[in-house]
Amino acid sequence: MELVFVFLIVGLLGVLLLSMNALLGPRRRVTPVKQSPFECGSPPLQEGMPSFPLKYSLVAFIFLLFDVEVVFFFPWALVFKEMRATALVVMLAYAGILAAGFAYAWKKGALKWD
Amino acid sequence: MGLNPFQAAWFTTTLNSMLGWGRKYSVFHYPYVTACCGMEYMSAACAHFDIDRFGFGWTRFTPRQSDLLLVVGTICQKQAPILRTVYEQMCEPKWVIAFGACAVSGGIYDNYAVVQGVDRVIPVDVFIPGCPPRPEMVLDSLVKLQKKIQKTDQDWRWKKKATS
Amino acid sequence: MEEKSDVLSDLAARVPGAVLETSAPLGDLTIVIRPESLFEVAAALKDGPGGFATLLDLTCVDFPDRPDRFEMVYHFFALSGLRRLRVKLRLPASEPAVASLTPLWKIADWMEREAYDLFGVTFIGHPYLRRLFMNEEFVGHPLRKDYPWRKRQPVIPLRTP
Amino acid sequence: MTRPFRIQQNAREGSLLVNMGPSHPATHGAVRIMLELDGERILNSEIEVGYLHRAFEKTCENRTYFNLLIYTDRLNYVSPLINNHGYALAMEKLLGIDVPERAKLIRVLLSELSRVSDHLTCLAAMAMECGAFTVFLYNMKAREFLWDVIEQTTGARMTTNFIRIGGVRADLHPGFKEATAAGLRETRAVLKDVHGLLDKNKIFLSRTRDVGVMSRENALNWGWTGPALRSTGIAYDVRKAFPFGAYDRFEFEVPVGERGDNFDRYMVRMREMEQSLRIIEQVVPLFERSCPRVAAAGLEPAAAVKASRSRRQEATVKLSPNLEGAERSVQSEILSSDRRYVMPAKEEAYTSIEGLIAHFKYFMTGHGIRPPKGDVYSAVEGGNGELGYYIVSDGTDRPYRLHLRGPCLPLLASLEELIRGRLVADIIPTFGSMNIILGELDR
Repeated sequence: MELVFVFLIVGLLGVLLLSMNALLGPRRRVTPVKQSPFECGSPPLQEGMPSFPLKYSLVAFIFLLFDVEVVFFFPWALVFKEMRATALVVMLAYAGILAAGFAYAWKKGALKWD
Repeated sequence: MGLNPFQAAWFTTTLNSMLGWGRKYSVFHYPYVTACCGMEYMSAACAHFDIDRFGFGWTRFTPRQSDLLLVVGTICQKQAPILRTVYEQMCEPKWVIAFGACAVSGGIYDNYAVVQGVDRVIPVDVFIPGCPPRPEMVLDSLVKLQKKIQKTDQDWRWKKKATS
Repeated sequence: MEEKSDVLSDLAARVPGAVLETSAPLGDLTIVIRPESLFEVAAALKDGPGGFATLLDLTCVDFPDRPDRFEMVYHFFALSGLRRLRVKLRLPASEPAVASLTPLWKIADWMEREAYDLFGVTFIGHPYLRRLFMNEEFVGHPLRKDYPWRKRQPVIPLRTP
Repeated sequence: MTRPFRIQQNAREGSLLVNMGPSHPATHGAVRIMLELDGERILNSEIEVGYLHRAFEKTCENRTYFNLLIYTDRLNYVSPLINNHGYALAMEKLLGIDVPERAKLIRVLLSELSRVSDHLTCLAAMAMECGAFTVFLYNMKAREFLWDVIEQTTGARMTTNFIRIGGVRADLHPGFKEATAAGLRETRAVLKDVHGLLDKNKIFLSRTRDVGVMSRENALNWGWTGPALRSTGIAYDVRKAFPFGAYDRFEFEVPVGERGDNFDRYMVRMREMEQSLRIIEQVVPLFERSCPRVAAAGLEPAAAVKASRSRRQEATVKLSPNLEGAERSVQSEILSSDRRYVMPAKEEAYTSIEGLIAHFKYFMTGHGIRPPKGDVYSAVEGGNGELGYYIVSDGTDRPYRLHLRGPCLPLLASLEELIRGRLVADIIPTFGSMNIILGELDR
């Protein structure tokens, strides 16, 4: 029964938040100059954006990889007390594989910057 | 069609004054500094005279995040298009303060190179005379701007387009 | 001033016939040279015993009523002897052009662009002769005597407040 | 469309062209740096100036010698009094008049105060742009105390036009000693803090050490002068090389760096501030000897007005010496004795017909200061380097041509060479340490 209330409140909240902008915001005046990128006020020097050097995206991928790996450490740390030895072995294997991946990336020069 | 509740004068005026109150104490300003008034702006913005007491503390150097364009110093002919672009790239609602005699009216530079006043390039809300104006005059102009912000009413999206 | 003479004598030796007049108004040593010999004189000053290693300033003065209208004024500075030298040369009104000093001093690049921008004096051999201060579409050279003081050429159409 | 810039013409394929435009916080408002980037590395850059070209030289050709003094304040607006001093010296050299003793001392005192506030502002901006916001607030606080002294005497905090042709506008304010002492104490405290904050600060060192290095020959070739040239190791200071005013009477060293990078420019400016404070300390005691009577005897102005309501007052009114052009006795100590080029004292102007005519002719167009025909170049050690005035006069009361040798032009022209091949973040400290002031660069 109280499920209905939960859905009701969440739904209302969602609708309210979505419509808040339309309700309170001022009238938007969209002009072509407003759309153009802000380059300290001076006219842009070239049309469009050239391709970004690859090294930026490479660093991002590697970071994402190891960031997700760290997420799995948290539940492991909580439950470590009960399953002492097995938890350690499992986590070592898990971290070992990822460390191997990291060493591979390092040797391949993914982290070399300039 | 009949007078729906949103159109009722009472509702919009309270909403306007509430919005005005909320806006006037947290104005993010973009210091468009070019010349000598910049020195006086520095002393006005820093610890001694401190515009942060009035809520103008946050200097944003991008027009996207600022409500107030503080035009400080002389605007030359070559600078006019830059100023116009920066003004148009600001989000509504936006205000402009002309800081110093050169921004107000070209000041002592009445020659081929200087625009005689910023209001020839963009609409200006508050003018601060003085070359350079004393920091107290700057604080006074901020208070005047706050009164103006309190009184400007919001052009609501759901309201019929009253003005052009 | 004895060292004045050795600078001039060395100059006369290296670049014969270049120096037209020499004078020292208010103590500033000044020489007037022929416009074509500017580059040799500047090179001689830079490498000569005078040791004028710095091009302090380069400017132009407009005398509309004189036959040679534009007078270019160069200030050189010798750090070793703490001496300043003013070199003047006169250019005709029709098409004022003089050799560029950018190969000798890197700062001459901007100073010549400024003289070109405000006076219209062209510099032969300048890598990138473009207006320094005014915008590209500006018509005329503002610091000439015949350019009116308040003739504005707005870059964008200005609005009446 | 405007003709494409050089950087656009020979931009390499796939490199990013971006504007570090005129209204950028680090470019002090009006310099446009066009960068060609490969990722973060700068391949090529081009600088566009002229956004603050206020036609100073054309305006001076249409103003009399006396009136254009206000324009000299706005050249290097961070140290306005040094510009006044430079212009006044150039005119006195052209006119061939000399300045009394006390006026020279007042000029040295105010110029040094202005130089310290110039360096404080420059280092404040440079440190803030490198992230040290505290240094910005400390320096601004110290500058307020120095500006109090300047405001007390000249009446304005920044645009003073106090140093006139032939001397100074008025005598020092009677309370200048305490104000100067407070200013010195405050500045010394701030300097000690900033030394502690920045000198061995790892972030500041890695941002400024060996960044923007300039060799000596290259600096001379670029025409560098002032703290930037001294940071490369060449001890050239116009106050020592061509002593003007009363500078030869005070002993002060010329601090010199060794590698010519940003950190040396920072350190030279910090040392130079201490030297300027030393000069101020040597100047202040000299004022007693030159003019023991600080305020003229007589009735207080307010008391005189109240007393004169009841009956005529015979006693002379005691006027503060800081009042402009008050009595002949005060006037003779602060303005040169050559009557042709100096405004007569108010006492003469209001009591004798000759004084009135002299006052009228001094300000009448066509009659004021009319120097002899000829040209003169005279330079002064400004905040950023050699600030030279080249004045051509044709005998009328308006300069035929007045050209300013701005020390900032060579500094900015060499920026392209200093930042080529470095990262984008290196532009900010390099630009900040050179203290580019657009007022004297664009003129």
